[in-house]
Amino acid sequence: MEKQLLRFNVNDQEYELFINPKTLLVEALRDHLGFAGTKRGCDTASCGVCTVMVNGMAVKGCSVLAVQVNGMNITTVEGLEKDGKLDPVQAAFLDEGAYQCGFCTSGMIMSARAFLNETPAPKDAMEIRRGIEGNLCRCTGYNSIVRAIDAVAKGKYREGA
Amino acid sequence: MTANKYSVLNTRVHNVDGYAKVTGRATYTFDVKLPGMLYGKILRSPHPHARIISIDPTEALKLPGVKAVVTGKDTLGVKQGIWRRYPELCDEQILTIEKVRYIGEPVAAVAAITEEIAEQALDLIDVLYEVLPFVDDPMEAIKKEAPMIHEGVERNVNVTRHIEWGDVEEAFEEAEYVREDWFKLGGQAHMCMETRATVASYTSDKKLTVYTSTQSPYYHQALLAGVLGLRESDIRVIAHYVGGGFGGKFELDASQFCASVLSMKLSKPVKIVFTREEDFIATKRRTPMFYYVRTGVKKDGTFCAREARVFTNGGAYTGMGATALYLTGFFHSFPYKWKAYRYDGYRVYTNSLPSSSMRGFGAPQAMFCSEQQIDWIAADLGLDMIEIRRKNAHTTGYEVPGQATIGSCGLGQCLDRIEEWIKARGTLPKNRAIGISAAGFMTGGIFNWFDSPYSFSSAVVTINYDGVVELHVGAQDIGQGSNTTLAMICAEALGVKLENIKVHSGDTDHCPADLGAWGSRQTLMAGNAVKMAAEDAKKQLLEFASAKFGYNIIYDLDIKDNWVHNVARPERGMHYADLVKEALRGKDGQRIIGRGHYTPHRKGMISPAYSYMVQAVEAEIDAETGKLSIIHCTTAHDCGQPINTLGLIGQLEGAASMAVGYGCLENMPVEDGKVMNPNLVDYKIIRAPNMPECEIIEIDTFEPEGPYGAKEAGEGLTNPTAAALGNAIFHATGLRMKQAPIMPEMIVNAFKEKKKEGGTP
Amino acid sequence: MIHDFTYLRPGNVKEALAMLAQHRDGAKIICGGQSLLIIMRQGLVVTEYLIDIKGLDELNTLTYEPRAGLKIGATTTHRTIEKSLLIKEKYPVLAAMEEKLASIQVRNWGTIGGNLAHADAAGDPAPVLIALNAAVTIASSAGVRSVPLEEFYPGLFETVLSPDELVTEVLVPPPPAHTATVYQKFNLLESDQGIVAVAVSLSVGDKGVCRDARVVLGNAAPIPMRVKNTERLLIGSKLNEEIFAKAGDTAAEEADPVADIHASEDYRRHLIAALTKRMTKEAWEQACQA
Amino acid sequence: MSLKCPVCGKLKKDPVDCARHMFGTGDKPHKAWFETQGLSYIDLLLSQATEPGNKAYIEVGELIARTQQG
Repeated sequence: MEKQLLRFNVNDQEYELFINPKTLLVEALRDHLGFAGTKRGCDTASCGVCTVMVNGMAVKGCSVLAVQVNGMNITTVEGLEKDGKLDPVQAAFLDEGAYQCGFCTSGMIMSARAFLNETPAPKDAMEIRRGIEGNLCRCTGYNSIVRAIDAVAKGKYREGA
Repeated sequence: MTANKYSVLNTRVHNVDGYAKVTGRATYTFDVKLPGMLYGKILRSPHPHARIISIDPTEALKLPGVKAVVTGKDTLGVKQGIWRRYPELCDEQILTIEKVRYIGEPVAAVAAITEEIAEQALDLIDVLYEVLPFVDDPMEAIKKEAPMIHEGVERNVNVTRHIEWGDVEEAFEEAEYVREDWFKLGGQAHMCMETRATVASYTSDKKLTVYTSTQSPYYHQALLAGVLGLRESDIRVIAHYVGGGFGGKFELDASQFCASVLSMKLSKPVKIVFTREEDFIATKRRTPMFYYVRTGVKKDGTFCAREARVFTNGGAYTGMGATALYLTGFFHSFPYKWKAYRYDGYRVYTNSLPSSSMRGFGAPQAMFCSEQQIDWIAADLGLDMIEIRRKNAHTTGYEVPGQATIGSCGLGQCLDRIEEWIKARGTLPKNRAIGISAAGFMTGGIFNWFDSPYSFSSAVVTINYDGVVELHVGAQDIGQGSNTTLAMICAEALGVKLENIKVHSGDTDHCPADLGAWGSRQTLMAGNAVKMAAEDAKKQLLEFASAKFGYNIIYDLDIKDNWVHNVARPERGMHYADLVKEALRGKDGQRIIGRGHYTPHRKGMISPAYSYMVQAVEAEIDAETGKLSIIHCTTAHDCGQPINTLGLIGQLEGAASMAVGYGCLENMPVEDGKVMNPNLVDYKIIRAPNMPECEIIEIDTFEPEGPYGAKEAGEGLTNPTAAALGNAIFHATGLRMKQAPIMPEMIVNAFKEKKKEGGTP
Repeated sequence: MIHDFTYLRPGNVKEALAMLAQHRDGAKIICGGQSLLIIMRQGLVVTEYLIDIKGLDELNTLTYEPRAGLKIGATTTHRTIEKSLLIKEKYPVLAAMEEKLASIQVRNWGTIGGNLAHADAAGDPAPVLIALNAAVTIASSAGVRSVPLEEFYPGLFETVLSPDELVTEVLVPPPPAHTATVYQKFNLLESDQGIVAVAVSLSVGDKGVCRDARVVLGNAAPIPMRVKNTERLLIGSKLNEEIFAKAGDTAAEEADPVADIHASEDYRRHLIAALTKRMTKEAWEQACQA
Repeated sequence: MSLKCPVCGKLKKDPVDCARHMFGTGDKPHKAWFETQGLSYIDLLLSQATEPGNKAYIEVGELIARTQQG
């Protein structure tokens, strides 16, 4: 094993790590850089609590080698809030009570954000539901989460709205 | 919904911990890191039943980075359990010394400088087992010739429970129609998103600080003290954020015990986090059951008598299983009036993971059998499914003989509203139908497991100079939102705004003892304690205000929305914060402290109050493949006075998602003592696209025993769904599903059976 | 726990093949790694060298020519295929299949080449691509060969790849005239792998008889399986309900499913019959309109 | 045919009903009777509760009937 140099951008900040190549993206973020908002909940890429954005795409941080995102831009839940202002998705989750224990919430919000970036105007609730299919939630039953994402899509959180 | 007479209660608010959760700032045990922290891993038994001849850690200890290996021999060997008053029910050692009784049972634990080294060390621990014959099926385990799992426990019968009232035989004589059915109920995993996790830190001051994912910090403080030989006060349990509980996190688990033992040995912090697989194979599960139900009714649908015989698969240890065995028998009579009722339950030890409490605590199993059989009886007699329930429904003031008194009951209205909803659905397409199920649930279990000397719930309200209210509760927020609900009750009682309240919970050093988050206790029990504490503090403030204003004694003073005023002349008064400042000056700077507590008295054996609900599930069945689609899941729900509107909806929708899983998705097949699907690929929990819309119809009632008339919401609704789904299938196809979860293959087989019998599906 | 390995990141396909030629059995290819990392974590795969081709853009391509048909580079992600307007237009069944493959996160990072090389009999793309008569291009430093996808899988979790070979692209011939291809899997939750899956491709000839048929089963045998008797039964006649049902029964007989905790062997056969009946009907109706 | 419970003498309308009564009462004396007949109360109860068909009731009912004829 020969350590690898990893240079990447996390939440608009450049980082350089010298790591064992088997280090997973979620481990690099949590254990090396302290972005603990991103969680881990399984070993089978099933639960989605480790979801982050890589170059704007939602991916599961537990099934990507950190060295594979060399030179890429990562966004974690910590990167959504801009100068003290919540991202509309975060605000909507608050308003709709779209979280309970909160352990899945970071990953869920990242999936929702990525989904809305790609699909600003989902055609129906089912499209929203499919957008977060890769994220398990044991508490809410998802419906409040779907309402939150729908509220954002409907423009409830647009500037001046 | 009638106009809201409260300023804080029954309004939509952000949970007090919401901001932390949506920004990823909430710190769970999983996230805790302490200086010099080591990582622990647990070596688990590969055998369902074996005697431990020897454990040799020599090679493991040689591995660089390994700091310690502990086995049962390094512990006091205390056999523990939550039913401390009954030593025979305290049968689990956590780190077992002589025998392993299920696959995954802990036999040793390692601490190392990294999780990876700890994991490598496990392979180097040399355990010599004498493999014993095992039995993982309760029907085999109870036979004379079956291997004995716990020394001296004849036929592996762990617990028996009997409930009886009325003259059952006489009542059956009166019955004009009697129906018997046999059911089989599967297990279910709690599947909390945060797996069991603990960071234990034993420091030079002989104090053990335990960060852990728990539903009851007080229980774990007390349980750990018992097994570690410490005083309760030498242990501080901290649980600021908990990633789900659902009944699976208030017994002592191996992460808590092993991390503590290792930390005490090394005087260093030790962190143990269960993998998802460990969380599946080596925690506990909803209790699998066999149900025999015999019910006698009059031709007009009047219930006469019921008797039920239940055998449960207890797994290797008792845990909370004894209570589940009692509650399933009690709730099997719910929510109806039986002239005579008899229940016999037998909990049988097997060499499989222990069965225990899970959201609904035995009731979902009971309702699956009861509520389906009621529909079958109605069909046999040509009666209406709503009418037969209405005829026999609990009503306010009813006494369940020798068991409980119903202080408030909105079941009648629930049935009316669901009947309307069903009518409004009109005629449905082929292969689609609506099934209903009624249910009720306890609001605060009255089970003082180990005879705690403390109040069931207690709270302290402290008012600071700036008017900020510090609310200290022992109640535990595990995601259900108790901190928010309690803050709302505190604000309402004190007459201040929610922003004035700071909740402190999940820390046994600074919060009063409380039995914790189980049995739907928090809203009623902790809620009453908080209300009392807030009223105590308010009284102190008003005494000062009264003296200051010098009004005639006949004028009442009150505080509402931060305004202290004369009730007769609301415009006369002063701002709450100003009053606080002046009051504190008058008291030499002492802060105002209010105390509150709650313990049920003369409220029967189960609970001080009961919630009621009727759920309608509309499902479509693909007769060829057996595939089920749930179209609607509509619930009429009586939880008394709603407190946290948003939280209430979330709890009900969440319960439905877990209950749908129990009804047609989640199962834990065990072969040769091994859980066959210990991962999230093979163990299915419902995902967003499959979750039905859940309409909630609130039924307003007032519960005299509840704070502001409130009752439980969120646990009880786990009860009706599987039964309602079964009934939907029955009405759509005529099939009677007697096994849960109901899988497509069972439906296809049931159709084949029916064809054989010449029936027309 | 993932065992240590030496990480190699080739700059182009030629380098990647040279590395493979050098390390052969000592090396494994990782692309999206959505399956590989899971089995590495379970300790089922231990490798000395891990060659990461995820970044090879020369394989991240998607092109269509009327004669050659569709070429998908091995590192093209599932999500790219799902979203491609070109594929939606020419091969709608491919896009539809991708839409229900695992989750968006997995489709964003996972690649078609990686999926096919993983050789999971329950995988979604293989049955559909076999129904579409696709082939894979296999490269080694020695040269390039093309293998029909239906001959790519000798056995359970096996491929015909030799240790120095790499899948570089998937070739799908242009859709024949009056042909329709459909796919359906049966599962408890959307986007799970199928308990069984059926892909059917039917062509209508002149006089409205079935000119050609390809029926492929997923998770019904150790490998994605073409059921030739079923196909023979369909070819040459005007199809109707009776034949669709017969096709279902024949496919169920031909299949070689095993029982697991999700379904018994009998139930799997039952599902194969039902799905084959439905898919042949659907394909036929579409083909007649095409 | 109606018959008496061999333990408490309660009159029952038929053998199966009498067996039901004995299982249902389930107190020490009634349980003991099963053992005196070389039967196992718990085994019978288990089969009764877990397998459709009331085999255990019928078996015990017939036994009672026989003991009372003889």
